[in-house]
Amino acid sequence: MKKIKRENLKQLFDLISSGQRLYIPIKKAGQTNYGIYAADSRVDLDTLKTVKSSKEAFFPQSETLYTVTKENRKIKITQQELEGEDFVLFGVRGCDIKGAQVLDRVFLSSPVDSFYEARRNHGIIVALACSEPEESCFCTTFGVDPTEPEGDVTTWFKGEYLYWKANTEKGERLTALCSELLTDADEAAVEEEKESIKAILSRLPYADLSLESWHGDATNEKFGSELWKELYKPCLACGTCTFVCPTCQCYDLKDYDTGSGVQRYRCWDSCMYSDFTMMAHGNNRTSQMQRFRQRFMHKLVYFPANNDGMYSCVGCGRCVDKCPASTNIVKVIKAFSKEVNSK
Amino acid sequence: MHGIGVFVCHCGSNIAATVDVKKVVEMAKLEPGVVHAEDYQYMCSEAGQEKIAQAIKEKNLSGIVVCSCSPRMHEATFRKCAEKAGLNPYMVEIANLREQCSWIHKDIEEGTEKAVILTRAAIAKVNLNTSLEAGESGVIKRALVIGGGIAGIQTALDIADAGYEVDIVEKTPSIGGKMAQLDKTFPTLDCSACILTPKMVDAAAHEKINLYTYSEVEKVSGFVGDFTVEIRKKARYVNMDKCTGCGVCMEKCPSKKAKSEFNSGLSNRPAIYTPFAQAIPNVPVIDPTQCIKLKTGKCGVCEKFCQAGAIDYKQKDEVITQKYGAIVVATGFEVIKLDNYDEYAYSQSKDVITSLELERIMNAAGPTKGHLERLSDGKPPKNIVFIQCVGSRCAENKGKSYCSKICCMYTAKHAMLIRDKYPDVNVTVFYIDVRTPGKNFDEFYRRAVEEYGVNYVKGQVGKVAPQADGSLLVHGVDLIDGKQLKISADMVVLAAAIEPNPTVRNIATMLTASIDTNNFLTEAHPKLRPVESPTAGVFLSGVCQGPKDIPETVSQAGAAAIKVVGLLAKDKLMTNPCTAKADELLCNGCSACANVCPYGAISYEDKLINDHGIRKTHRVAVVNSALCQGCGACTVACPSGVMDLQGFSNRQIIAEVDAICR
Amino acid sequence: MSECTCHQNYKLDTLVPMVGVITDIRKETPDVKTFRVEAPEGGKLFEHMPGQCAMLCVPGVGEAMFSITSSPTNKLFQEFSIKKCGVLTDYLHDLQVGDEIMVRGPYGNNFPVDTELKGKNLLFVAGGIGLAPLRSVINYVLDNRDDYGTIDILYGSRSADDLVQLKEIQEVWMKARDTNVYLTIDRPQDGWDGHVGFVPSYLKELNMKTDKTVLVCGPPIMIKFVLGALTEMGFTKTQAYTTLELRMKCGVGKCGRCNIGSKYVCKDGPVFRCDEVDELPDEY
Amino acid sequence: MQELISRLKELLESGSVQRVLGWKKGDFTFNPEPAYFNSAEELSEFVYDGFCGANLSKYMIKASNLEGVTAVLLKPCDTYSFNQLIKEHRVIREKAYIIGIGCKGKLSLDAIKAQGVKGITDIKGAEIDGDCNELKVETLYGEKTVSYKDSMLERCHVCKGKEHMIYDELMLESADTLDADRFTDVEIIENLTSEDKFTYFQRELSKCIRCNACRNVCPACSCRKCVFDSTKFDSEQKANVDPFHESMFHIIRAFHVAGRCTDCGECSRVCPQGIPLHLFNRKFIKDINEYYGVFQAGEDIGQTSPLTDYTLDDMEAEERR
Amino acid sequence: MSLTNEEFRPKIVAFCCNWCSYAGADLAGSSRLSYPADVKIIRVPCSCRVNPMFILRAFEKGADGVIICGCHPGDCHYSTGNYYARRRMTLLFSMLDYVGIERGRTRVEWVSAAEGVKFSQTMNEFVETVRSLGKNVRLGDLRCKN
Repeated sequence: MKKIKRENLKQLFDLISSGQRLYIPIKKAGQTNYGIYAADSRVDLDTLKTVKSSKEAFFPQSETLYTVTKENRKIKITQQELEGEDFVLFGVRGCDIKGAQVLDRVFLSSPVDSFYEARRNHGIIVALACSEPEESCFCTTFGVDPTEPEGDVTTWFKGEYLYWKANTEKGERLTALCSELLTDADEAAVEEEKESIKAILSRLPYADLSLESWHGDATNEKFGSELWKELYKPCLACGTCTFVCPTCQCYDLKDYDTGSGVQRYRCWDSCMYSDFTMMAHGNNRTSQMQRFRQRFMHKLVYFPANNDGMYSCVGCGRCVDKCPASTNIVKVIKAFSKEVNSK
Repeated sequence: MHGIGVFVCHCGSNIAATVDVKKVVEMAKLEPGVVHAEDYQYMCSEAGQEKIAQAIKEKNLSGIVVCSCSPRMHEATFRKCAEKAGLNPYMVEIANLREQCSWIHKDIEEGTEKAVILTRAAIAKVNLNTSLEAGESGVIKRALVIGGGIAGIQTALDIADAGYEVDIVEKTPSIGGKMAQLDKTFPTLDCSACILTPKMVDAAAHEKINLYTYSEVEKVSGFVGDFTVEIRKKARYVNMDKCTGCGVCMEKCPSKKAKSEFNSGLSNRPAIYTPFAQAIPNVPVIDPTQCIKLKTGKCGVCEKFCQAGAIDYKQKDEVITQKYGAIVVATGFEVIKLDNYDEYAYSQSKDVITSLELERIMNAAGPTKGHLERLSDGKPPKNIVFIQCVGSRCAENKGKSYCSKICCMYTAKHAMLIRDKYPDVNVTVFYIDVRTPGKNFDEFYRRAVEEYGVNYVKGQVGKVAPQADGSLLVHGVDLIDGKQLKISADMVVLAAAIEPNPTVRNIATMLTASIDTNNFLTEAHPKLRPVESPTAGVFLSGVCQGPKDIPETVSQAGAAAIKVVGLLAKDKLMTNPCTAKADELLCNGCSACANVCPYGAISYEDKLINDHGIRKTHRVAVVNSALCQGCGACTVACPSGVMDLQGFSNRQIIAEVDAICR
Repeated sequence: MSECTCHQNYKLDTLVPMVGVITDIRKETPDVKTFRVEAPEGGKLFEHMPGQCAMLCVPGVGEAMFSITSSPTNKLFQEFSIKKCGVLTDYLHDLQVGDEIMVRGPYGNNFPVDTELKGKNLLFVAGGIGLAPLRSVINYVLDNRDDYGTIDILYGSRSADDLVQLKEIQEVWMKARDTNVYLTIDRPQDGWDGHVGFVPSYLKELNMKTDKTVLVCGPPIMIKFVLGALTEMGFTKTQAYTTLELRMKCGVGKCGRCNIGSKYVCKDGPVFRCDEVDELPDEY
Repeated sequence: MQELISRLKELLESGSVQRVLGWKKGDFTFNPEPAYFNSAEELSEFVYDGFCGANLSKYMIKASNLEGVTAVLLKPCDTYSFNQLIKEHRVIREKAYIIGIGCKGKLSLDAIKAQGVKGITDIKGAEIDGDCNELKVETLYGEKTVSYKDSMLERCHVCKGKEHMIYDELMLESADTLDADRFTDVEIIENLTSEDKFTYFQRELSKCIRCNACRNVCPACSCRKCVFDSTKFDSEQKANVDPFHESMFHIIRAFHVAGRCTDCGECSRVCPQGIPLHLFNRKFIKDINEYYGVFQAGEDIGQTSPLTDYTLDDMEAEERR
Repeated sequence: MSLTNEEFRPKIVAFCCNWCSYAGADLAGSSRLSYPADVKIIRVPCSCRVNPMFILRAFEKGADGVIICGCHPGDCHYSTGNYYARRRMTLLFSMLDYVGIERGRTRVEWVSAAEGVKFSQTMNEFVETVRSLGKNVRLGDLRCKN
């Protein structure tokens, strides 16, 4: 266990960023999002949740996959280079880390997505425990431990210090790099902080949210439910929930003509968009009800069915905070448990 | 698209001097889709065109780019050439390498570079061209003239003389219009009725002309060559076939309190009446607001006296539907209401009159049998003041901003006639400017001043104050002497502004013809197409388009007629294929496009749309390609890009932008 | 369904296509053309199994998934039969021999030709362009004739002009051993002396024995009625295989579009046994 | 409030409306959601308070396709949008029974949080029957009091007024919330240097995640297919995360709604990144007012939108200040 | 008028209506009135055909300035097109100005078919203005340049 004084954090960031990219929550125009650290960045580790999750460090909102150039009738394809340098992702909360694990199931399963894989291999995660959980948090429901998030390094704020514990070989390397700024510490302060967090967790409004009846075999039971027909109604079919979600992975592949060639890029897409499933051969889901249902069925039923019961939701609560129509996964879960209870 | 051919013209040395033509050919070959590129001395020559035709056939080209002079010069030539070779003429694009490149730039490197880019843009565009077919539509060989004044009569006569059927729709019981109300006409002072009546008779007698008097246009649909018009024939209560025009009914009618419209309200007329003695048709109408029989059921005097048995109290309005190939608007004018000009005491004194009222007073058939007398006491006036520009050239919102054009001349006429007939009457004219452009106009005005001693005062009248003794005190300013004037007059004549007949607004809406802020109909081009409305198939005749005098009206009427004849002489109309087109699948039906269409070419229909298997009825925009002229205003008004312009589509223009900025 | 193993050969990411050159174009019907695609240096772009599909991409225009209609036993090239129905297919139909396109794949699973189907009597039922994926299986089976029992092929389309691969049907399939081919068109037509009527009713007329495994492909409505007819005839759902429509984008089971229930059509399909289809939520 | 619920019950029970479009209680006191109520019983979930910010006019586009009449609750500012939608034939007037409801200013959770409040579990004082002066906020970290006014949405500070532009009946009282000039912020930006303007918008727009919430919530953005979703201009855009594309998206979006935007403020309310999107729309509104005469979209259905209109002596582009 | 390599040569897109300004440009050509080759003209039927999307697209693809030319108000071939264009462009350019695009990069000019001299003068002036502003860096698409 190491520690560093809060006031020395800037030195730490300068040090880390001197040799590699450092992604860290930065406050810009009133909002905190991950960004690449620069000396004049306004680092903000106090805001619990960045608007967008940290997933874009591994799965960016848009990325070029390859470029096609055409001369007469000949086509030349050049694949985009894969990530080749290490980078540090600092201040990641437990939910976002769990989110990365969910995405691993998607992108690292066969056939492996090499673009994602390369970034994942080169990323060093410095996790940060959630000293002040908020009302929309329900990560514990999905088995996340916000008191000790699993990163290559785990950190805690307590008093004037940031406590630092390396968990992996990557983490050790980073610790060694920063050794001049880190001093030894004992575990007592961290244990105390963990207890304090736990106390708050038990008081969270969603602490008792139950996933009973949501599992991989629930397709038949849930899919045909009449509840969907009411639940989807406020939905505006925007992509806010999807784009702030740490686990949403739907993407689109699109062409961009640069004038000297066509870039094929991949970008986030949202299963809530009305044209999401509009494809050359037809449309699977033509109504907003179907699209709304798909999002939650996928997270709570289909995904667990294919991934040993792992849900594709981590309880970060961003959708709870951000949905313009105040509808969200918690309301869906609650609506179904109400139905179960009333039966 | 595949198979673009590029043809670069040297234009002798016009292009070749500052553009490396060979380089343009080489660069064009590298562009996507290009399978053929060549250059030639003169592409527009027969040999050049032959080269193009040959390449189209041999290489099975799907589109061509000709790099030559301005498309305004030879686009049509190359389109024809392509068509002859079996390629749709709209698969041709021109890169303007002469007027917009070689003639502008002197440096060959610079010129060549620009030529390559312009060529690239044309290739990018032609890649997205689609075959377009000019549509055809039939022409109904019949014209409608709305309004039966001198403008409408003349237009109808000219069209009918050319051999086409014409219907005149006139809302009053007789044709003749304002000109029939006039006494004499300037600058020749001949009797208005004497020159108008023969024309009215000609119109009535012409076998190709059909009159719908006491009728109004109620609905117009369709487009150039094929309008469908509903005309409401108002109930006359007199059977036109039976009536002999003897006039006994009018004599015997006990209800004689209605104001005569023809005499500008200065005399009364019976409930059954013809507007004036020479009315055409010479069949009276019963005014249902005045007729005792129609109001109370008692009376029936006219029926009793009518030997022809023509009176029919049960007659109803009749709506007839007729098809026309062209429509002429000749709705004429009205004198403005003088409510805003109380300073001239028009409403306070009977002796303050409008010029049109003076026409009636001067007319032998008028309320005073042609004697100049005061309406208040029937005494002959000794001092008459004319006030010009009442409501015309008015800066404030009070009146009209425009010049009514005819007032200067008719005032000179009135002044002259009065001085001629009553030399002891003093005539003073207050004017801002005297405008006399026209053949013999200025001479006429000068005669009024010099020979007839009319007193012209440059200045304005602030107030006309009726005095206790019945005289009128005119407060004016003489701008030349800079003096305040007070003139005691016993009659004041106001040269009130004229404005388009108020019915024109409604008619313009029905015809989707645009009108300007003053309610004058807009012409298709103020200089080059002054008698056509921007709406195809709609033509303008007379004052409805702008203030004008009789000779101008008659010449415009003839011009409108020849335009109509030119249209009706065609069997088929070719429509411009570069028209707007809406994608029904995605149209919102929001009406934004229709709001900006100057031609009324866009309408809305509720259509059953199959959107990827989901059937739903949607309100969608439909463009009538016969009306659309292809300006593209709608394409920008459409937020979802659903409305596009064929030949200049969004994607084509974007492709040009991309090619230029590459 | 067996996990597809073809992907592992790739050095490039699976989303990055290969360049293919069009070496032959056959006009099958007024709106269907069959394109032969080879690697620029000659030979096949990749190996595939019957029923798999591949993504054809035209840069700047778009991409779409198509069944590979040629048999894996064809060692020289791959073929795609493509019906003109949109921007991309319009573009493809305008292509000429020698033009290059981009191809990625193969994607999806395949008909279990080497497992469940082995040794079975096979009945193929196809409608219109639905013959495309089945042609791959038929030729595979004919090329490995000894591994399978009897073969019956029932193929129908709107009109005689809309029958694809007619030449091959007549010259190869009809002449093959223990193979019966039944053709039908929807409405009578001059010059057609064969059967007239819809595929499902013809199937019932033929009243085949239920000792067959059935492979069905065609318009969804046809599939529905064929399955109904089969049930009437005494077949069970487990005896029939079909392919779902190729509504997919990435082809690798990640982009989320073709996700139906816990299946990804592009990865777990497009070939399903009909009882498996019934288990899917009704979104296919 | 009770009066409102009784009236809604009456409407449903009498069969004069088939459903009510209003708000349903959320799982917190501060997250009600737009909802349909098909029966009197369902109204037990009904709520209307300071957190019911959504402009339900947008939902009426879909509701116009439903069988029968929908009773819709519209705040004064929402009625402008509804009028505009009638004008554009996007809603059917006869399918709506409009209950014009009062409004005492709508609250923004972000504005409350910006006052240093974290972990909110309950908020009291937003009830429409109350005096709306103070909010009692219970949080995981203790209780706090914030002023109602400081917690309002930006749009309520520049409220268009208490008048409903269209309604079938009116219920509940409104309060005056106007305390700022609508165009002050626009003017501040206008007075910046080119460089500073660019920096300002660059910073704001670089946050955009192209979630389309602003577009999808906007009553004026009711196109069946948005240009940014279609290939009409080769303009299909999805998450390009390139600052230019974000500004292009927002400029074009603002242009497309110019003359139609009622300034309802929903775009700014829903933006997950807190981008002041109304600044684009207001710039157009301000320009239109200055150049072509004061115009308020949605006020009068008969009025021509300034962009589909002209006068002969309009100002030239170069003459603008 | 040859330019040295160091000198900045802006990319300028001019949208010209077919009836007046395009003819005006032709007249400039036939009168041999020079203006910089940086100006490339796109012919549109009417100034009202110019969609704001085209203008932004041009900037996106690297144009340094965009100018719209149409018939003088009142002389539009389609009678009202340029009135709509005038409002649209006034508002759009005002907006571009507002987000920090120097106003010198955008311009609306009415050029009749007879005004070859005006066309050439306008273009000379416009190019000069844009040249003094330098390269368009604020509206370009960054991806094109990597």
